[in-house]
Parts: sequence; structure tokens; C-alpha cells
Amino acid sequence: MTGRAPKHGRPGAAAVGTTVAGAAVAVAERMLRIDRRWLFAFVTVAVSLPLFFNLQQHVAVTPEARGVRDAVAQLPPGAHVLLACDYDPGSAAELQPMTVTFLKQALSQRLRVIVMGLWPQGPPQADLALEEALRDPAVAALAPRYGIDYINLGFQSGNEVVIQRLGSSIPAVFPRDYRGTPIAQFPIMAGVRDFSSIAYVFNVSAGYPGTVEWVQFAGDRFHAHVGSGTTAVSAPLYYTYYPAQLTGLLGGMKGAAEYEVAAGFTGKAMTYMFSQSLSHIVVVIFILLGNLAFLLTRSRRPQP
Amino acid sequence: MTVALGTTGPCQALSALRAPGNLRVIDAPDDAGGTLLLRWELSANDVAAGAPGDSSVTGYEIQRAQSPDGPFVKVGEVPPRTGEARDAQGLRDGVGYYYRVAAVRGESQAPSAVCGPAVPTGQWFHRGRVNTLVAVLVLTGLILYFIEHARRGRPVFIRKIAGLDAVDEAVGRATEMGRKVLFIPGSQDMDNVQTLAGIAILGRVARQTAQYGATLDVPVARSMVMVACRETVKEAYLATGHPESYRDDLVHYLTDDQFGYAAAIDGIMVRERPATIFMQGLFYAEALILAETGNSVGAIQIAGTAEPSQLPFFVAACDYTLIGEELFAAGAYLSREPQQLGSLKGQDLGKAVILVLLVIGVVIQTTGLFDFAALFVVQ
Amino acid sequence: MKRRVPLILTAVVGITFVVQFFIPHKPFSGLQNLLTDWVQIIFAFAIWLGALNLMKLSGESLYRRKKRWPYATITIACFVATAVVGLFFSGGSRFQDPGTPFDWIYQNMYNPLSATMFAMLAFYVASASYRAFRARNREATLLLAAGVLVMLGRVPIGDRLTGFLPEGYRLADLADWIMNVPNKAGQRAIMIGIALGIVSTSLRLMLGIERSHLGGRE
Amino acid sequence: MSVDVGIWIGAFLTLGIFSFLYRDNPVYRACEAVFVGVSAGYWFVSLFWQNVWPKLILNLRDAAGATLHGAGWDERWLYLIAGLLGVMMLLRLAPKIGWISRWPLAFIVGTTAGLYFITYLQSNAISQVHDTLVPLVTAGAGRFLFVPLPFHVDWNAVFIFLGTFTGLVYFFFSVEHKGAAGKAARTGTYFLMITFGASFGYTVMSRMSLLIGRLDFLFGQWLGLLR
Repeated sequence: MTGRAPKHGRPGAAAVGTTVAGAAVAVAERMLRIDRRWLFAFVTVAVSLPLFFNLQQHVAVTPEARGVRDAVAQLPPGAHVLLACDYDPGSAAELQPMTVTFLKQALSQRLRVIVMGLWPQGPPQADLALEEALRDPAVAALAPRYGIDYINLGFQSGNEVVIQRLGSSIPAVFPRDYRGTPIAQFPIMAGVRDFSSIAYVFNVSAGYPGTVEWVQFAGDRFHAHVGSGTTAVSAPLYYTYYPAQLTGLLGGMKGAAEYEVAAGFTGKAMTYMFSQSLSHIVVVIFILLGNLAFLLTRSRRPQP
Repeated sequence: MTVALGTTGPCQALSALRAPGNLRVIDAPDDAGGTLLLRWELSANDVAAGAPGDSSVTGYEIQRAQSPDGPFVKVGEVPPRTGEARDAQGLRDGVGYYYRVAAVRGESQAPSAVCGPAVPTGQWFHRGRVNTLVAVLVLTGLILYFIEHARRGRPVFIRKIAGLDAVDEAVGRATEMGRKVLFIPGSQDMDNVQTLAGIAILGRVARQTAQYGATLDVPVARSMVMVACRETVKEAYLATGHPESYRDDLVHYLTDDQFGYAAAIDGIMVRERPATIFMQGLFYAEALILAETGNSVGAIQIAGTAEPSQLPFFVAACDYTLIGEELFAAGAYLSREPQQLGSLKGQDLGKAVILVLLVIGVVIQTTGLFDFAALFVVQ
Repeated sequence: MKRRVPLILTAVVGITFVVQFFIPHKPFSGLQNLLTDWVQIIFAFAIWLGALNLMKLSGESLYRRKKRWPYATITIACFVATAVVGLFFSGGSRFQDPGTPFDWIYQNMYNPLSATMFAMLAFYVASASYRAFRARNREATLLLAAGVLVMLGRVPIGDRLTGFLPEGYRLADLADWIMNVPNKAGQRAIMIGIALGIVSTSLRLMLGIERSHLGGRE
Repeated sequence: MSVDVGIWIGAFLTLGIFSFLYRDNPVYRACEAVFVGVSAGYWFVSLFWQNVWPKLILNLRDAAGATLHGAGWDERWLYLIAGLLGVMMLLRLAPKIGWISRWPLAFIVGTTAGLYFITYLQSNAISQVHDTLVPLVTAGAGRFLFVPLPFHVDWNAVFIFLGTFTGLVYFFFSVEHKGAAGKAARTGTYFLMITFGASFGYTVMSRMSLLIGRLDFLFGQWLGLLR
């Protein structure tokens, strides 16, 4: 696939005509040569300003996002769910709200939540999310306790191999929790053996290892029900797994906001949505303006 | 209102606990051994919450013994509404084991009839992977056939890939301008085939820079990649008769970190203004940072990756982009060696087979003759 | 020894890997885990080469007082400090636990730098949109149209724009359709193509047809 | 406004990197140097504690323990080979016998080639073919543009099939893109372009979210201006 992108505006523009068309072309030529730092400034303003206003927008829920909510909602109280946090603070803006909402929904339903991470920075992110989820009134009312209702098993290195090993024995992969206490001391882990003891796996994924590996190993090989929350950038690829191999899919901040609406827990993703909307509009305007200028100048170019 | 014990009504939780039925134990198929599978019918008391009956069964206990008379030892437990389990705890291949499954309610248990002996064994062939084996054999056969075909001197036609025909021009331009050719082999390590494909392209580009006398600069993000790139560049300079122009520092390490690497290359681009930039390999988010900065310094950019999420940005910001499979074909294409081109031809035949299967498969699925798709289930 | 042994090694290891996939029995069952562990260990050794190369180039720059020597000094200092803190003063293998000095470096230096570099992409995306995404021909126009529809269809404002249409025909639904139908088809074609490319490349490597990474004969 | 020194350092580094957007400058160069040093150190330490320590040192220690206690041969002794290959890699620093580093290199290339060969064939090729094989036409009343039909056509499945098929035709290398193949390949590129467009849209979404996250850090955590 080829194609030479025009790199710069054509400098030394054609004569500025006296006609309106000529003037339009001249403007277009200047537009093409605009210093890109002006574009940067524009983006900064468009994204920052809305942060200072707390505007709630109406968010429509897609079937993919509803899939996650429904998969969790149908589980009986006491069922074990596995939350795999495979991301780092770099992607937290998009993914942290998903982790928080999942924890809120699961804990408010009295599910037993087992947290782990294939990324070393995942479990600390999960701790932050737990703190936030436990502050939610619906969760706080049930007063979930560590080791009984939820547990953080921490990080395990080895990427997809870890998932494979979980398929034969969870306690063998995680003999201790994140803080080093043997898991035998926690009632929540009693009877947890492998994926057959886990009713639902929710993977929050920022790349490798992540959803692809959970689908291929936990889902395809060990027949676990897998749902995924992922950065928007990975979402298009993961659509090929939905709905056959993924019961639900949250893509980026919008997916997080949809999940918040579907599960009934408004959170950070909803508050960011205004900024997100505006930033998309800015980009669309840039594309339209850029192309308008391009078309105007092109129509004026002498044909070879 | 009177409540009669033992009849339908809210008091049924007090009825006798029924045992699970029809327990079967078999060797787990297609495994390394040491695992048995158990299946049983749920206890009559184990029904979904809200359904008529009672849901007071709190789980099932798996019990194992070396003889049918016991003693039975608990080896695991599963939640209610579960009718299967696997046991892989300390089983030895070739030994017979006896099992029973007990429905549990609080302190009381109702064990099933004993089932056994079941003997765990390992298998020498994974029957679920026959389809993959066939695919391996067919594809390998086709590719090997055409490699041999080409080795015998039969011509192989390969269409033009425009990005690759531009390599000459791009390197020539750098020479004329007296600026560097920057080659970025992706941000990932040697355990990724895209990196290997990128290094194969580097081999061909290095021959060009050696011949034209252009300066090559290869910043890398991984130590192993550094070693492999040095071998590759050195080989190219030797093969073209310019060993004196080779220095190890043409290939240098920056940092393993994705964005640390991008930040450092941004610096190199802005300060040294390379005339030509190759980005060939696996790129993630750093792709656009590099492509935009490269563009802002006015370099000719030839990119290639098989990472779909980054392709739109390469397509937009670079002069030429190799898409997906083209990245893997590039090394072979540029080498112009008959064997390499033969492998491309074989790979094409593989694609043709897939196209034919797609058409046949869709027709069969549509007519409902049989479940053709089931042949492609992977395990 | 210099060239033949590596070629044989590549072939044997590669073919073994393919074969083990079909044999569940021991010792093949554990082979994949074992060999991938080995690869990780070799990587961990190899990083010494990279680190020493970085130190050598930065050290040269400092020693010869080249133009950018102050920055080279910063690089050396930061590398040594991070490595020493992580190896000796952060509780051994639990070096990433919250509260360790290494974690402090991670949270307050590594993470802001990395996240900011990542966030720079927002600006580059914007400038690329203005400058590079042109409706030059039918292909590029399709790319742009799909991109714009998805972008608008995925935020609430997009729904507002087409709120007058019946449900099922709004922007969000169109975006959904793009994701689930043409996007899926394209991704699939790319994925299958990549798989064949990888199979062919892997074979070339295993057979030693592609071997430039192993260097010359000397 | 935050009183945490760490947050202030983080904010300074954040602004330093952002300053590159205006132009290359000494502050950016300093931040870049910090970034290269810290991140190289970060990975250096991580690889040691995550790979060398548990996979090599602990395994060999346990193997030695088992053998000393009379257990005889222990499988974990095999990790000695990995250690040996690692040392061979480092021998690259010795000019005379540097060529021996090609052995571990060849080993890695072999594992990569073998592993990718099989996993991509299985999970990319075969399973994607599987997912494409669905009935295009099913029984029951359907319609095409208001014209009633005696059967139901799953147009989405038809599109997906068409796109996958023509997309693959584009990737043929040994056929000139002319005639029927040319038409198919061209249709294929249309699908690829829509795919890239979708990716582009989602990537914009992702990147803007990241910027929102950073600004939230600056305005919220650092300056305390957001609620």
C-alpha cells in the first residue's frame, strides 16, 4: 500500500487573485501552512476547559457493554469472580473506571472477588480501585471484608503461561496473597481450584499480556467465561472475539461510561465524557478544515 | 393456616438430603497424564434459587480412595449447581482410583455410589489438534515445494510492492543530502517474529547504505536486537565489500522502555535531521510519535508493521507503508533470492487454499449439509 | 561452529516447538514453559550488553566533553541510581511493593514521564488529522469517513446530532455496524494474512534460508 | 495545591516533556536524559528480579537442595543450560570469542519461529476461518430493499465474508493486481481502509483519554483545582 502524503503546504502560493475564489485559495494556502503549535494549543484548551464543569451527558449503552453488566448480574451471591488487572498507570485514565465499576457491581451483589495481575503495576491499581469501590454507599452498606469477600493475590510473572498454570491450579500459582499471607488463611480461597471454580473472568487490559491471552487460554482452552475492558485502541481488534469468545467488551472511556450507566454506578468515566466529546469534535473539525483547504488548493493546481 | 412438614411449601429445606446420581470418572483426554474427570447428576435438592424445590445444597465434596471400600479422603469441593470436576492432586499414571461425590448441606453429607477404578494416563497425540496438524503439513508442503521449484531455476513472478521499490531512491536521497538513514526495528524484542522480519529488511537496507556510502544509524530498544542488528549490518558491509565503513556503534542501545525509546529517538530526529527513516517491525503507541516527528523534520519515511491499530497512522504520516503480511514478505522481496521468492509463492498458495475453503465452507453451512465449521474448532 | 551450529540449533529448537504442540505426553508437556523460561533468562543476561553500551556511549560523551555531555551525565546518574536502589535497597524480589524506594522512583519519575510521553499522542493525533488525513482518493476517503463516523458515533454528542432519527439508524448504531461488520472483515483478512506471513517467515528462519541475523562467515 | 515532593517532581517532569511540543529545549533534553536513564535502570532491575532471580537462581538453589537431600536428579538442573546460554551472550564483550553469542541468539530465534508458527496458525488463521463460516441465508421470510423474499439473507454475514475474501486477495504477491484479481483486491482495500478508519477513530478516543488523565493529574492532584 502506498501513497505519498503531501508533507507541507505549497509555499510561495500562486498569485493572490482579485476574485473571491482566489482569496479563498489564498486563505486555504495559509491554513495549510499553519504552525502546528496552534493546533496543539487548541487541543489543550478543548480538553482542559470541560474538566472544570461537571456536565452529565446522556450515554447510550451498547450491547457489548451490557454484556459485561449482564454476565455479572446473573451470578448468584457467593460465586467467585476473577478480576485480572493487566495495565499500568499510563492507561489508568481509560481503564481505572472499569475496574472500579466492576468491583462496585460485584461487591454490591455479594460476589467473591479475586484480584490478580499479569502486569506488575496491575495489583496496586486494583488496590486503589478497591479503596474507591468500598466508599460507594451500596458497597459500604454490605461492609465486605478482605479475605472473605475479596482478595488481592498480586502480580505473577510469566505472561500467558501464568494463565495456563491457573488452569491446573490457582493455589499453586498464588500460594500467598499480595501482602505475603498464605492464602490458606483466607476463607474466600477455600474450594477455589482452577477455572472451574470461577464463574466469570473480567480482564482489564492495556496490551500484552492481556485480553488476547485470556481469550486464548482461559476461554478457549479452559472454557472460562471471559469479559474484557480494554483501551479504545485495542478494541477494534477484540471485536473479532465478540460475542463468540467474549461475553462483553468495554472499549475505552466510552465503554467505561456505558458500563457505569448499565450497572448504575456513575463514576469518573461519566465526568470525563464531556472532555472526550469535545476532543472528538475538535479532531473532526481539524480533519474537515484540513481537507477543505486541501481541496481548495488542489482545484487551483494546474493540471499536468 | 397449618404447615405440614414434608409437603410442598417454604419448609422443604428440612427434607432429606439426596445424593448426586450416576457418577462417572474417566481419564482426562489429550493431556500429560495425572488427571481424571468426574461427572455426575445434581442432587435432587440442588435447584436454582427461586425454583420450586429447595436450594439448600451448599456444594459437593469430591472424595477419593485407593480401594472401593475406602478410606475415602476429601480431595476437593465445588460450588452448588456444578456437575463436573477434575482431580489432578497427586495422581499417579497407571494406578486405579475410586471416587464418590457427596452433596453437602451444612454438616450433613449425602455421598453417591462409588465409581471406579479409573486410571489416569498421558496421551502421545492430541486428537483435538488434527486440523492444525493438517494445516501445518499442507502449508509447509506448499512452501517447501515452491522453494525447491525456485531453487531449480524456474522463474517466480512477484508483483511490485511500491514501498520496497522506493528503498533505493530513499537511501540515494540521504547520500545526496549528506544526512543519515535512520532505521528503527520496532520497540519489541527478538521473541517476536515482526522484529525478525524488520531485521531481515535492515540487512537489505544496510547493503544499500554500504554501497552508496550513506551513514546508517540504528537505535534499538532491546539488547538482543542490538546484537542481531550488529551481526546483520556487519554482514551487509562485508558482503558489499565495505568492511572499513562498519562500526559497532552504528547500532546502539537506548532503553528497553517503549516511551523512553520514543523520547530518545524524537531527540535524535530533531537534532540530526535524518533524510530517510525506516520503521520496520512491531510498533505500538510510539508509532505515531515517531512518524509525526519524522514528518516534521521532512524525512522520507518508509514504514511497515503488522500491528493493525498502528497502521492507519503509518498510512497517513509516512510516504510508504507495508501492511501486515507485506512486512513479512519484504525481506524475501528485497533479497531477490529465488528460494526466498519461492516461499512467497508457496504462502500465496496457502492463501488460495484458505479462499477455497471459505467458499466451500460458507456454501455447506448455508445449505446445512453438515457442520463444516466444526472442522475448524481449535483446542 | 560459527555458523553451522547456530543454524542447526535454530532448526532443532524450532521444529521441537512445533512438534510439542501435538504431543501432550511428558516430557513434551512441560517443554514450552521450560524453553520460554530460558528465553526470559537469556534476555535478562543480555540487558547487560545494552546497559553497558548506553553507559559506554554516554561515558564517552562525558569524557570527551562532547556537546551534550551534561545530559549524558544525567543519564548515567539516573541509570546507576535506579539500578542500585532497585537491586539493593528495595527489599529484594518484592522491589515493586508500595512504599519501597524503587516504587517511589516508579511513581514519581518513571510513571509521569511515561504517561506524559503517552499523552503527547493526543497532540500528534490532532496534528496528523489536520495535516495528513486527506481525502486524496477513494481509499483515503473511506478511511476518513469511517474514522469520523466512529469518532462521532462513540460520544454522546454524536447521538444528539442524529437523535431525530429512529432508534437503530442513529450515528451510534452506524458506528456499531462499522465495528461489527466491515471492521471485522478487514481485521480478519489482516489476521489471516499475518498468520501466513509468520508461517512462511518462521519456515525460512528454521530452514536457514533467512539468516542475516547470524552475521557473516568470519 | 499538593504538598507532596513526589507530586511536584512528577509535575515538573510532565511539563518538561510537554515543552517539546513547543520546541526542543534544554529542559526537554534533561527530562529525556532522566527518562532514558531511569527507564533503562527500571528494566534492568525488573528483568533481574523477575527472571534471573526466580527462574534461574531459585530454581538452581532448590535443585541443589533436593539433590543434597538425596533426591538425585532434579529437573530444575536443566536451568543450568539457560544460565550457560546467558553467559555465552555476555561473551560478546570478549572480541575473540564474541561469535559464541550467536548460539543463544540462534536458540531464541528458533523458539520464536517455532512458537509463532504454531500459535498464529491456530489462533489467527484456523480460528478466524472458523468464525467466518456461518450460513449466509437462512429459512424464513426476509426482504431486500422492501422486496419480500422467501428466505432470510444475513447481509452482515455476506459483507463479512466478502470483506475477508477480497481482503485476502489483496495480499497475494504472485498475482498481478489486474482483471478479476485486481477488482477483488481493490474491493479488499476498501474493507482494509474502513478497518483502518475504525482503528483510527478508536485510537483518537484512546489518546484523548490519556491527555485527559494527565491534565487531571496536573489540575487535580497537583494544583488541586478540580473537585
